[in-house]
Amino acid sequence: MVEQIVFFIFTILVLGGGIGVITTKNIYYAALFFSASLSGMAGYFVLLNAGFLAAVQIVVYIGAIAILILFAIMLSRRMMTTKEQQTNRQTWLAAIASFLLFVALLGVVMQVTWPLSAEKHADNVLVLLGMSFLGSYVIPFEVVSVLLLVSLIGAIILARDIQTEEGRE
Amino acid sequence: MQNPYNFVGVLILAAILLPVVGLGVAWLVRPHKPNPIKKSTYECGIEPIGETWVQFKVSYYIYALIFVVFDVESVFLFPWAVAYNRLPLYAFLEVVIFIAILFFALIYAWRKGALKWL
Amino acid sequence: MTAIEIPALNFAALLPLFIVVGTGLLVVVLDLFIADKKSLGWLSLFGVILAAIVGNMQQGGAGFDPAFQNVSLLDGYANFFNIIFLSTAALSILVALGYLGRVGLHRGEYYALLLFATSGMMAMGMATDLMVVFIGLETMSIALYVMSALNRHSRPSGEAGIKYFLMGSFASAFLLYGMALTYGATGSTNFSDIGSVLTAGTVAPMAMLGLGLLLVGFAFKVAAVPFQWWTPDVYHGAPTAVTTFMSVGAKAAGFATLMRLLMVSFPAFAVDWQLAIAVLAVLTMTLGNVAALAQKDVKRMLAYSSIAHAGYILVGVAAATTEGIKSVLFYLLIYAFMNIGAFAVVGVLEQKEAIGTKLTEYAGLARKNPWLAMVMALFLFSLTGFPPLAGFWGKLYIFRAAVNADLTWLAVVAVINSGVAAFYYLSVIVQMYMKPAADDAPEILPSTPATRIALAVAGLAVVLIGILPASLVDMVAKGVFG
Amino acid sequence: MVPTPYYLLLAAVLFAIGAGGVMLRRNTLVILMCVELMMNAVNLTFVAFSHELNDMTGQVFVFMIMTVAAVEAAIGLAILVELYRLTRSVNIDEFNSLKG
Amino acid sequence: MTNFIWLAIAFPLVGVVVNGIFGRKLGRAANGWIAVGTVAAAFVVGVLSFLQVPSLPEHAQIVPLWRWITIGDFEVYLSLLVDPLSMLMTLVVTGVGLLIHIYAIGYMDHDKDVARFFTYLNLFIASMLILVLSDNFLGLYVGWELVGACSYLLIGFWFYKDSAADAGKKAFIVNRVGDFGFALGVFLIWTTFGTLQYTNVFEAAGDKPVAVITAITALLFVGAIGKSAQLPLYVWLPDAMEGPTPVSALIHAATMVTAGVYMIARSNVLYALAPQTSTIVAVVGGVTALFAATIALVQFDLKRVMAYSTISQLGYMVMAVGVGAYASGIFHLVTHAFFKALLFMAAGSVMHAAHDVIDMRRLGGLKAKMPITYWTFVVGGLALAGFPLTAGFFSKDEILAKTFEANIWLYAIGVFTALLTAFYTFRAIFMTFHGKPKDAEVYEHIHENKPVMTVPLVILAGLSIFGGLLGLPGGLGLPNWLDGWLEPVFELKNMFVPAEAVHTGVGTEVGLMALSSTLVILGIVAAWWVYLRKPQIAEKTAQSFAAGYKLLANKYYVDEIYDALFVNPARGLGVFFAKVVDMGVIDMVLVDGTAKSVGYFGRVMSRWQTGYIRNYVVSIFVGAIVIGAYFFLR
Repeated sequence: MVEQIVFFIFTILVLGGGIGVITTKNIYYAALFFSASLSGMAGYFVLLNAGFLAAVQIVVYIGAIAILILFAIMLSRRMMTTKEQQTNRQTWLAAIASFLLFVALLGVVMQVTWPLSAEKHADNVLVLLGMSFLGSYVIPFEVVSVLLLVSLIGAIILARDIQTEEGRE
Repeated sequence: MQNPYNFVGVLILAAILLPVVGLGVAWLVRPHKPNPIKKSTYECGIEPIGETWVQFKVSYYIYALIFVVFDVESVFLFPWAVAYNRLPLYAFLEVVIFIAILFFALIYAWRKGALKWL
Repeated sequence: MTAIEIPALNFAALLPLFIVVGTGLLVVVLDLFIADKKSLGWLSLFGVILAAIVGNMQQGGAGFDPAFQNVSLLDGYANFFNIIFLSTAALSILVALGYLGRVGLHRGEYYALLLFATSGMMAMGMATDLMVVFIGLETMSIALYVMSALNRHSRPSGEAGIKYFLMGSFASAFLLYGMALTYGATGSTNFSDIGSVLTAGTVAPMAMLGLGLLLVGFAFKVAAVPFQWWTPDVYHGAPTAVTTFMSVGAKAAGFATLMRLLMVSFPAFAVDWQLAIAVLAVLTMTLGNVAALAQKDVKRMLAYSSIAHAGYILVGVAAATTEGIKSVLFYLLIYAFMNIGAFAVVGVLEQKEAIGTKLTEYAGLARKNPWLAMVMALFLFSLTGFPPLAGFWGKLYIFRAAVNADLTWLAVVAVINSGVAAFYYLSVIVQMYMKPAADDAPEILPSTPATRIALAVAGLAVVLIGILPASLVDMVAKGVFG
Repeated sequence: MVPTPYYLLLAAVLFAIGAGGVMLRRNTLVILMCVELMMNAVNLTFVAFSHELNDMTGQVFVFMIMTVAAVEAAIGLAILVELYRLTRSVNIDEFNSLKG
Repeated sequence: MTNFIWLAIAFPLVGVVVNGIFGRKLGRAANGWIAVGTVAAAFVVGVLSFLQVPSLPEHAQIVPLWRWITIGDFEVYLSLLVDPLSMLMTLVVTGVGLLIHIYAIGYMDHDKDVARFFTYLNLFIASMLILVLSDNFLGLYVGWELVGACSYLLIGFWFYKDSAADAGKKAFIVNRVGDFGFALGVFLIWTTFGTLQYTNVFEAAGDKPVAVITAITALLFVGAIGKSAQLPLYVWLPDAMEGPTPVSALIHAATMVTAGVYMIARSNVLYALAPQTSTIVAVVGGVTALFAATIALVQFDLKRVMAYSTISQLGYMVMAVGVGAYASGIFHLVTHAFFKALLFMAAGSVMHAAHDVIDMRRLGGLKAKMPITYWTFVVGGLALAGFPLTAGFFSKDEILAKTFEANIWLYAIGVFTALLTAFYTFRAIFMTFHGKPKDAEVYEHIHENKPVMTVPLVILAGLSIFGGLLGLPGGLGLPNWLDGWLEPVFELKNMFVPAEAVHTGVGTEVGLMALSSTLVILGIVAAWWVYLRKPQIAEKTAQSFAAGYKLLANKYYVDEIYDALFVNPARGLGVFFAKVVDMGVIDMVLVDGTAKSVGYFGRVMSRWQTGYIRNYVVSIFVGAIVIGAYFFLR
């Protein structure tokens, strides 16, 4: 019974956050709603027996990405104050389209006979995760490091201040 | 009821309750007489000039960028650490390559002066 | 919990990938210490060629067991794509050496990003697991986002970057969703396992939707209609050297993975996706060609023409037979040379920012620089598909594959499209040869030796493959089916 | 024990919200957030399936998606910063000088 | 050396490239000698491989070059065939070609466009070698077309002269008519045999239905009629004299026109299996020989006489291969190449000396002024007429002997034509070289030409005399080297058709030779009598047979008939299509229409490209939903 309540709370967090991101005028609030939605998602991971993922979600997603977006918001501070119309004329189109997508996904989920398999769930998730990382999925592991390197180089080239860059060259 | 996450739940509950209760009670009991002088932002007593939002230096932003990259790297090393004893030796080699590549990233960031804070 | 046994790792198979990444790292480090950026370019070129040689040597090895259990597989198919990617990278580096200096964009990081993008493509080419595909795709895309936004002083470049980024991430969200549904329906992310589950089990609607969304993701990457909106703006905005690399590399990687996915994991749904891809092909060709007609800018026109060529290649994919795959591989290699050549010439003519790429500014080029005009005419004729040149054979084999897979109506549409295409290709040649040079036309900057090598190599390839198509067809056949 | 289809449903809704948001909002930062939301929805689907199928690959995939999301955010914002310096605006509709 | 035979083709091509691109800068003399050098090199390669042929296994070797086209099962290999027949032809082409090139240096020395001339000449030699050396019908066809194109370029060399341009066009169009049939023949071979290689086709020929073989051979013969100027497609050859004389000598005497004969000889197996076609071939050959000879009688232009005489001699060769005497046909081809090239070049040196005056009625009495030209022309004339012991005598006599065995009527035509040939040849000699100079002004500045022109004449004269040794009549026990040499090429057909065992007795052989030599001498004496002793006889006979004479003079009005039947209606139709259909329908409706509409769509499409990202994102979204729904509902 407790699980249902907790699930309900997280659902409010996630969906509320999602809708909040879209509707608020002030993008600072949008960032906050975004973090709320992410924390709700972390809760789900806990419920789905993916504890470590919940921790990673919090550390990486909220801890790094949301903060990064906040920094970006701070950077383009002028947008904070103006309250010009945040949305464009496509409101109706977007609403209908997203609803259609939802119906399609709904249809799919309904058709699948559940549950697929009901074995007992493993407890040492983390060890298995480590073994799979360095075992069968070692190529993605290495390519991720290349990806991170590329992103760092790219971000620094693009974002660096023009004055400092001339100075350095 | 010995689900390990109970403690986490209690902790979160406490984290939310403390500030809310503190501010809530204060908000309830304090008198509510607003006047323009009191409303204006306080800046060491002198008249506030310019926008409240001060010009944001880019290097702060870049610092956040680098934090993201190395934060993700650390998360990847976590499972390796846990499963270290079960993995054959060359797993160590793979992680060394992983760290080496990101070490290059560090050198690059450092040389390009991205790590300078001020 | 299924115990995960650690496979005997076969690092030899990944040697080309390691070499490319290694050179990239070297370039990153050296860039910090030496000022002469050109030498970095030549170093990366050397790295690419070394990787190609090693790749070829290895491929011959008997008993070449697949690398890494079944996460990625370096078979003939992957090796042929490696050749395409590495030759694209090599030619793009040569073009960049000539072009970057002029546009004030000369940074060491450019070559590092290009090498990492190539390694992303090679990972995709070799992938037999959805995860490797995703990571390879993202590495390539991130590198390309940064490269297209590289020119910090020009607004079009920034805009191209942001547009490519937003659309790219939006489309890869759909791709991911497709992967999730496929994983849910079949319980595994490995191509062959998915294939075996689907052929054995009943048709799971979730897998169908998964395939649909995967198709969306790849259709975006390959710039098929209705996901091709980004291509004209991004190709036009990005610096020409980047467009040269992007227009061939990303497309070839997209096709490599799409074909392996469709043929290995979704043969059970062949009837469905064959029709879907055929429809996509028709739309892409028609829109690509027709829209190109109304273009005033050569670079933008070539962007639309690359969309049209994606349409022709989709015809080959729609054939869904081994012959279809062979014809697509053959076409991609030829397309690589033709397209890089054409964009290289555009790069040579381009002055500061947007001057120099207008169609009218090509007037009278034949008199001002006859060699350049001739090489450009060569590439344009090959792109149209004139008989003696390579383009003709590429299209011929693709159309034949379509006809043999009794998609004759598709081949007919493709031929009509080639007809329409001839118009806008020839309009450039008309400008170059028949129109008098406008007196205020920008004076053409002398092309650097590197660009001249690139033009020579591409031109030679187009002509040689044109005269001796048979030898290349054998190589393709041997390559794919070892 | 909450049955899995609930999670999938929820993920679908979140995905739809994210997609709607991308189409709706004019501020690039919000669009970026919406894309991250869509990524989150996919993560949820993956973890739900992984939990259901009792197989680790789902979670490994989520790991990858998270890192890619982080990298995308970093690069996206970097490009945005560059554009912001050129155009003094983050409004997506102002980035339309390339057309035709 | 045989597997370097492709050098023979490569050298002239090198010449083409060098003269073509750097022609003007090199200067006229260099052009000439480069062209001569390349042909000489080709000749040397030809001779070396010619000597190696006997040592080859069953006298043939296929030299593969490279794989040209593979479309599914249609595999085409470019490879050359080295065997007695092709080597013989190579020698003729390069040998005679070399002499003509040397002659051409002298002949064209005051022409301003020499580079272009020698480029075309070299290109012609290369394409003729491709035709001769190719080991499959496709290579033959490619050579066939290239040679036709070169003849068009060379005939119309002085394109600023309308007559030359028209002649070039006429030659090309008539050739194309013939090539049309030839192409159909090649396609038919491809459909029935599935391959175009000579060896495979001939081996499988046996078990194919005779009707198909007949159809193939008939179609191929149509090509031969066009190329070797047989009735009714001969009209282009006389007009081809508009081209420079070396061109006439090389193309319209020695090499190109013989391509048809070579083709029939090469596919002897097919013709042996199709008796009806062979008889048609023989009849067409015989009739053409007679027909052309009659017209030659009344021609006053020396080069036109030679042109009709070529048509007549080709008639002989076609008749020979028609009756199955392939070896003698080829023999006559070789000897004809010698003396006809000689006659043309001699006529050319006359023209060169007389500043392009070639009308016999204004020439005369050149014997004194141009001794070398005169004597070489006489030797050529004797060989052409078939005077005993000359090359022409042996080859023509062998044909007549074989025809005698096959069909008595053809023999009668052949012998009568031999008489006419002797008559018109010596008519030409007496009118140009003997008697009083009719046009003083032309006569006084005639002078003998430079050695570079006369030396080839002398060499060819020698060949015309001793050429006969190649194939002495076997019947008289004399060694017939050529028969032996060509035996391996033609023995394949014996597998299918029993070689005709009958051999004329020695007596009849001698009888035939005696008859033909008396006729020849009679012809020469008659010509001497009519044109030297009593010049007024010519006018009298002309008036008395006025009707007949006018008919011959106007070449049986064949050109006029053709114009009426084919050319004018075709031109009319063309005009109609141009005006009404092309202007009206196609331009207005189709071309401009589609261009405008497609252009319109283009603008519409490019307007959709709004540049706003959100429009793009929506289209991606909608696309995704459509595809998702499509797959989901399947």
